[in-house]
Amino acid sequence: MSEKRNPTSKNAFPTLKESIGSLLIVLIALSGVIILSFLLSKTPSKTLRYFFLGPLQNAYYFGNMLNGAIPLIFGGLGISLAMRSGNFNLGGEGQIYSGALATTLFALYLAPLGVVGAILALFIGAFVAGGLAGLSGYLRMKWDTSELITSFLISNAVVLVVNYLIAGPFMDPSTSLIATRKIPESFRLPVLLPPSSLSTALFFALVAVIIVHIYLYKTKSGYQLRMTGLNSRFAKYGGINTRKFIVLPMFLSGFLYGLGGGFAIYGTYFSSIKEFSAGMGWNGLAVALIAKNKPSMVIPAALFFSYIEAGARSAMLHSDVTFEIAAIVQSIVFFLISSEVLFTLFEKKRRYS
Amino acid sequence: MKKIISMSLLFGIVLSLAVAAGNMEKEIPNTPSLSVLVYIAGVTAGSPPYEALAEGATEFASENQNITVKVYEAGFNQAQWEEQLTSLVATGEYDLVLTSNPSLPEICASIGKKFPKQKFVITDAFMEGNPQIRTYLFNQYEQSLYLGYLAGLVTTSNMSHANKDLKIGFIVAQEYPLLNKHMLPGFLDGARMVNPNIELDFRVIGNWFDANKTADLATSMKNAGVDVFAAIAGGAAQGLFKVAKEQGAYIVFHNSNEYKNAPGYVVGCGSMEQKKLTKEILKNALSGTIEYGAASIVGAQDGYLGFFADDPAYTNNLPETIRVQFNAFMDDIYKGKIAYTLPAL
Amino acid sequence: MQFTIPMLHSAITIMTPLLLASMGGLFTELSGMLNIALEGLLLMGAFCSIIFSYYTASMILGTLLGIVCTMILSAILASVTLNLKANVFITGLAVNLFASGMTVVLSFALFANKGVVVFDNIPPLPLLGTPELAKIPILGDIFIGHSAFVYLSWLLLALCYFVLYRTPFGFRIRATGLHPEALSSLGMRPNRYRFASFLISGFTCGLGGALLTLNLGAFVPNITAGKGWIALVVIFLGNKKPIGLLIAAFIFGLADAFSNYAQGALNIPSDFILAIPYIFTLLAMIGSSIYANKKGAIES
Amino acid sequence: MELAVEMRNITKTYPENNLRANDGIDFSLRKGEILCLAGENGAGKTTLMKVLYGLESHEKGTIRIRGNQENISSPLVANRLGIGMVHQHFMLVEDFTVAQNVVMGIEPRKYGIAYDLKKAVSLVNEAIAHHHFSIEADMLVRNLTVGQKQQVEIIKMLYRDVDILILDEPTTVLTELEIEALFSSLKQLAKRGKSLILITHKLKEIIAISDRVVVMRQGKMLGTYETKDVNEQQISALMMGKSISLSIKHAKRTDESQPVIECKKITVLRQGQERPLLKDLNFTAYSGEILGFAGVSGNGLGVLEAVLGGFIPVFDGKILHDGNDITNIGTAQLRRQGLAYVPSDRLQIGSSLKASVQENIIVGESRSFRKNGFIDQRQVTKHTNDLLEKYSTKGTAQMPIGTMSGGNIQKVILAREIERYQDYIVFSEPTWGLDIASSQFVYEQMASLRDKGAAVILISSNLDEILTISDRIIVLYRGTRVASFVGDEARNLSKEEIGEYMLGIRKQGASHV
Repeated sequence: MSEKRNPTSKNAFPTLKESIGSLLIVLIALSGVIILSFLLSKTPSKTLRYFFLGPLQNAYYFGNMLNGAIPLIFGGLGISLAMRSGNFNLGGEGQIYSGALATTLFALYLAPLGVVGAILALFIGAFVAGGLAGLSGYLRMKWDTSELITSFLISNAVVLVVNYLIAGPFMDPSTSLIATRKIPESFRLPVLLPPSSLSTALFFALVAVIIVHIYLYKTKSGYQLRMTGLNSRFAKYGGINTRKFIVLPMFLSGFLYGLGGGFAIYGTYFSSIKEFSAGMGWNGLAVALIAKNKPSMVIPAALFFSYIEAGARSAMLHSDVTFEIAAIVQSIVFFLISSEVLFTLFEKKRRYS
Repeated sequence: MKKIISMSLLFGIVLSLAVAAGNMEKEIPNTPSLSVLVYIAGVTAGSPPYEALAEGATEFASENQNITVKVYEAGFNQAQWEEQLTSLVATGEYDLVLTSNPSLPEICASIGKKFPKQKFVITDAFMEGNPQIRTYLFNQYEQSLYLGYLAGLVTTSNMSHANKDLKIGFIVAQEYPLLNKHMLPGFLDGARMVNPNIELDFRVIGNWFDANKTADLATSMKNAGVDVFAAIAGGAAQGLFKVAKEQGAYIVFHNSNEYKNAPGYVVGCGSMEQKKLTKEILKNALSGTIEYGAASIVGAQDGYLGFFADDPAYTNNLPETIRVQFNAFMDDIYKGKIAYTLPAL
Repeated sequence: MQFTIPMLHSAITIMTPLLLASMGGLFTELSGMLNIALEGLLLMGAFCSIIFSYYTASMILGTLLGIVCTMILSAILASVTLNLKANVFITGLAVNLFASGMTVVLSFALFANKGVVVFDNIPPLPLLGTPELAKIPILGDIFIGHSAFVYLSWLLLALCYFVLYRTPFGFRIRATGLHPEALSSLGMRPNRYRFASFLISGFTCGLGGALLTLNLGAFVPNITAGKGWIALVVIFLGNKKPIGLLIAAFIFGLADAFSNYAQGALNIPSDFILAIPYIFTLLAMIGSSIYANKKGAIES
Repeated sequence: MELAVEMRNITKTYPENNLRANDGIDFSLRKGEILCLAGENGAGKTTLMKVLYGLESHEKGTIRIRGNQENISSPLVANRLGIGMVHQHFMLVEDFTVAQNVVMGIEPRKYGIAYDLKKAVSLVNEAIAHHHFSIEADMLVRNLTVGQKQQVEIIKMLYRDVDILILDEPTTVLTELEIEALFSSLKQLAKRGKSLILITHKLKEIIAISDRVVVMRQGKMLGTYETKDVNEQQISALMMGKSISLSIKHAKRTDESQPVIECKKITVLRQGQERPLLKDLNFTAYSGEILGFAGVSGNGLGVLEAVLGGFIPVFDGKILHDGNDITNIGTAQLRRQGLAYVPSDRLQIGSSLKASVQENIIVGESRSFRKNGFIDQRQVTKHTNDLLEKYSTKGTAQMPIGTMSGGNIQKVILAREIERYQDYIVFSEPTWGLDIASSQFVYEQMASLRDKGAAVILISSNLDEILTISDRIIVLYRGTRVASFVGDEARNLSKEEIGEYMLGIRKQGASHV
């Protein structure tokens, strides 16, 4: 069986090593992008310049890139929480969308309450989204229904219902956009980097990362959640109420998605526009996977994801790249980013040297 | 450690080469008197009006020396439009933004606040009074009205695939205000001018590309007694052509000439002269005669809407009696003799 | 009520691409890999089948070549996932993204058209069944008069059952998912079976995709419209068994067909009607797990 | 005598920790003999055999099989050379039948591609009959007892026509009777000319079965001995460098003994099965005594463990703790009420392998380790390090527990449970897979708990263990209590006698309570 191992052989700085490994993968992925643009673009050097430097070109692009990372941070955190507990939440799309709508509607309704109303509306939105995800958790707890599938199905149905609500009873008749009325000015978060749409929502996202990190690693409930995810039989044996940690993490996961939706409204969109959040749920999932479900890693992962998106957008604006090509480039980055082997190759090399 | 350093070095070299090359690539210095951004709020592919907008603009640019045109496809996410368009406007490269979509006036107005010198012309939209914006709205109620009239004639006819059910159908990808408030009522009103008992079966696909679902929907509508269809469904309309061909049903098509897609079954195609309008707008823009702040509704009377009546597919496949009746109706439309009230948007 | 029979007929049409995709997905699922890429593979199959049918002027040859292309894509997916030990979920998402971009880029490169490409030389799919068979009351109306893909999918389902439960290969695929070390301790490589199951996914998705485009004689970007995801749902709802796939795919097909018919009959907002298939499938999912739960209650 | 295997100067180093697991080992196996490879946990026995079976590569040395030098690069090559290995952890697909597991990889076929399932069953049944095993080819592996599963593993190898068979700790999971059956089968095999290697550290077994014994310690080989020339003490001394004998003082129930756990007529039913898993089981665990439960696997020991652990509900009956009803309150509540419990499955249930040692230590901890509402990591680390030192466990608080050796994992579990015990503690198969030194350590801990007044409940299928340390013994057969022995009666019990109760051959009258 297992031979005695020397405990001191464990690397003393695992985080340093891991972050260097991630950096390496990012570099390789970006090199792949360079090769691709030579293949797919007629003006490859121009394309590349905009792809890489576009997002950093000026405050506007830079701000928008950071702003794009905000919902991804919330989504990434949400997915990380669910995955840490051994649950899978595929319903981010519906959760972020419904959370945003609920926040918008209650923000309109609670406008007279000022800041209190804003906070209240935000939490109501988060609760709605959390409830949807929690429902999947409840179904799994009760009857062992795959939360992966139910969250996906619920989300698909919810997106349609939200579409109806936005285009139907809550549509703002004064605008030609298919959208709800805009939330009161007093509810909108201050812009950080005008003229970009980066708002102070960024700080809330960072605070959320810290809170989730503290929750997971410094609180009893977070500890119990992680134990349940690592080995639920052990957790149950240890006296942890594992049934609770099917529903709670799913709820929290949806809750964070809902917050992401709410902050997108308060910071960027100010009204629920039809299908405004399309893709955010999936991207949040990708961010969590890239971050390997570590809250602290969610920030760089979200920034990286947003950078790639912004780069692609910039290349689209300024060169002959179309968004189909941008999609291909993104997919290649995805392919490489998750290759565990690049980590391990690197680690082995270190071991032998 | 060596590996990381060498890897990052390699990457750095590649990157700097790329950047350097990019800087070397000199952009041809040309200073046209007019630079136009054609902002497609969606994708051109599968959308005849957008295709016409892009084509009209590029054609105009190739015919005229002192104008450059950049066509930008924005994709379907409405929420990203504002940010994208702001980015484009912020470059300051464009004298005029030409775009087309009912949702755009709001967005343009909001961007215009940040860039007071920027001018916008928006077709297929309506907004009055903004000094930076000129809009043109196609009278889709009107087009739907005469296509509905044709549908009414066909469904009440004794053509081989027509039945006695007095049911016509309308398949759409998604619901939106212009559709709900102008096109659907127009279509039904037109049909009811033929026979007030005609019913409209209206169904939604849910997206712009699931052509197989369109086929399933069309089949079920056919089973429910629909014999003449209209569709605003983008690429998904392919499913309707298939059903028409295989099961026998008639199609009247909005905005473009689609007879070839199901010869003998597409019995009438309306035209929307987006291209003509685009070229006129650009011509006015060159001569500086666009009245910003104004909004107009354009229709058949001024030649922006019409009907492809010369196509052999139309002349050969519809019985003479129907054509005579319909052509007379179209004449009245062109002359503005048909009375109707345009519903509010 | 008069629509019951056409609705059932329509349900069978709708379920066929789902059934095909889910069969391949079943193999990957059983070998222990969650195959998120079904959607992208279907789309690749849809595109490649029709362009090859167009170039070769043969639907059969075109479909075969389309299947080959799809299998190549799934082989790339498999090798990145297995050899580079990448997260199968991300690589799957990547394949979906890749397929949606690549089909349009290729379509532009080949036909200078990024939108709908209509292929005039592709005839409608022949509908099978003799008039005598079609005369059989009810059953004839429901089961006769579909395209060859429908009957092929049933044959493949039987083959799928046979392979999984009656061949050494199938047992090894299942063992790979259940206990990979049991295989490797006997000198077999689990990853080889995972690779094979990805290829099978490529095969059935290629075929399922071919149905989507050949049925229309045209390629529409994103024509799959989420069918790959529903195929994944079908695998779970079908309890990861071949016969379960048939039932689950039929349940979804029926729900979708019902919503299509209901749009004409019920006066409720279209968004709600479009949500019916998801809600119905969700209920079926819950129902089947309640049943499974009661059956397998109390394990020692 | 002809040599089946000859390994010369085998050296193997694990790159992960630079540990030299095999250091210039010379090893030989004669044809038709049973050879025991003895040594403590971590001596390098399994590594050596993995090298022979092609599961591990080696840096230096040569391997000859029947005189020919071979390069064994994979189990497939090993199989082809007639070498088979039965792993300590079963490599069985639970959802497949015995036959399907046995023939995997060399399935009988018909029509070229189809799996001939019927032929597989008949072929495997033949093999089973040939070797006089007690299983049937069409049984589902899921429903087999551990002993039967081991038979499947052995048949799997024999079916492949191996004539060199390696068995890694084959008896750890078996009951006394199963061991006897296994040994008689193995002797039969040797008689037919198969050469067998048993990896083990159990002295009695070495003496009982082997022709020769090879002793290893810390990656080095100490020597090869004819078994008839050595005794248990000598082998033990070689293995550990010193001689240890297992003995524990027994205690008598005194007047101060209080009932701690009382089970009153508990019955556990399983849906779809007629016979209850436990039926009308009555017992009381008193303070200051070790109550041992013995039984052949599949007769209710596992169910009793699950009931005491709160994992499965009882259908009927009552469980009292200090007079309070604790029936069916669930694990979490039981833990809060003072359950301390060392489970039999220490890797799946007793620990979370990917979590750190300290995270394993604080599970369900009643002490809060909290500062300002948050977990105080420093306090937790200190507590963990204290325990590691107290229980002389090698390792750090932060390392994943899965990187520890099996013995050390068990020590961490023991440390956790002993520290948190209040008045009773359940041990299930506490020395499973442990070497003698570790087992002795465990027994000492149990005895000291008993001496401190704890009610100790021991559930074990290891008869030696039951007889060594129990103060009172209850025998379970088919879910019911068939015998109990107290005090001297328990001490003087012979293995054969208790074995008859375990098999249901004998049954005590109602007088024994």
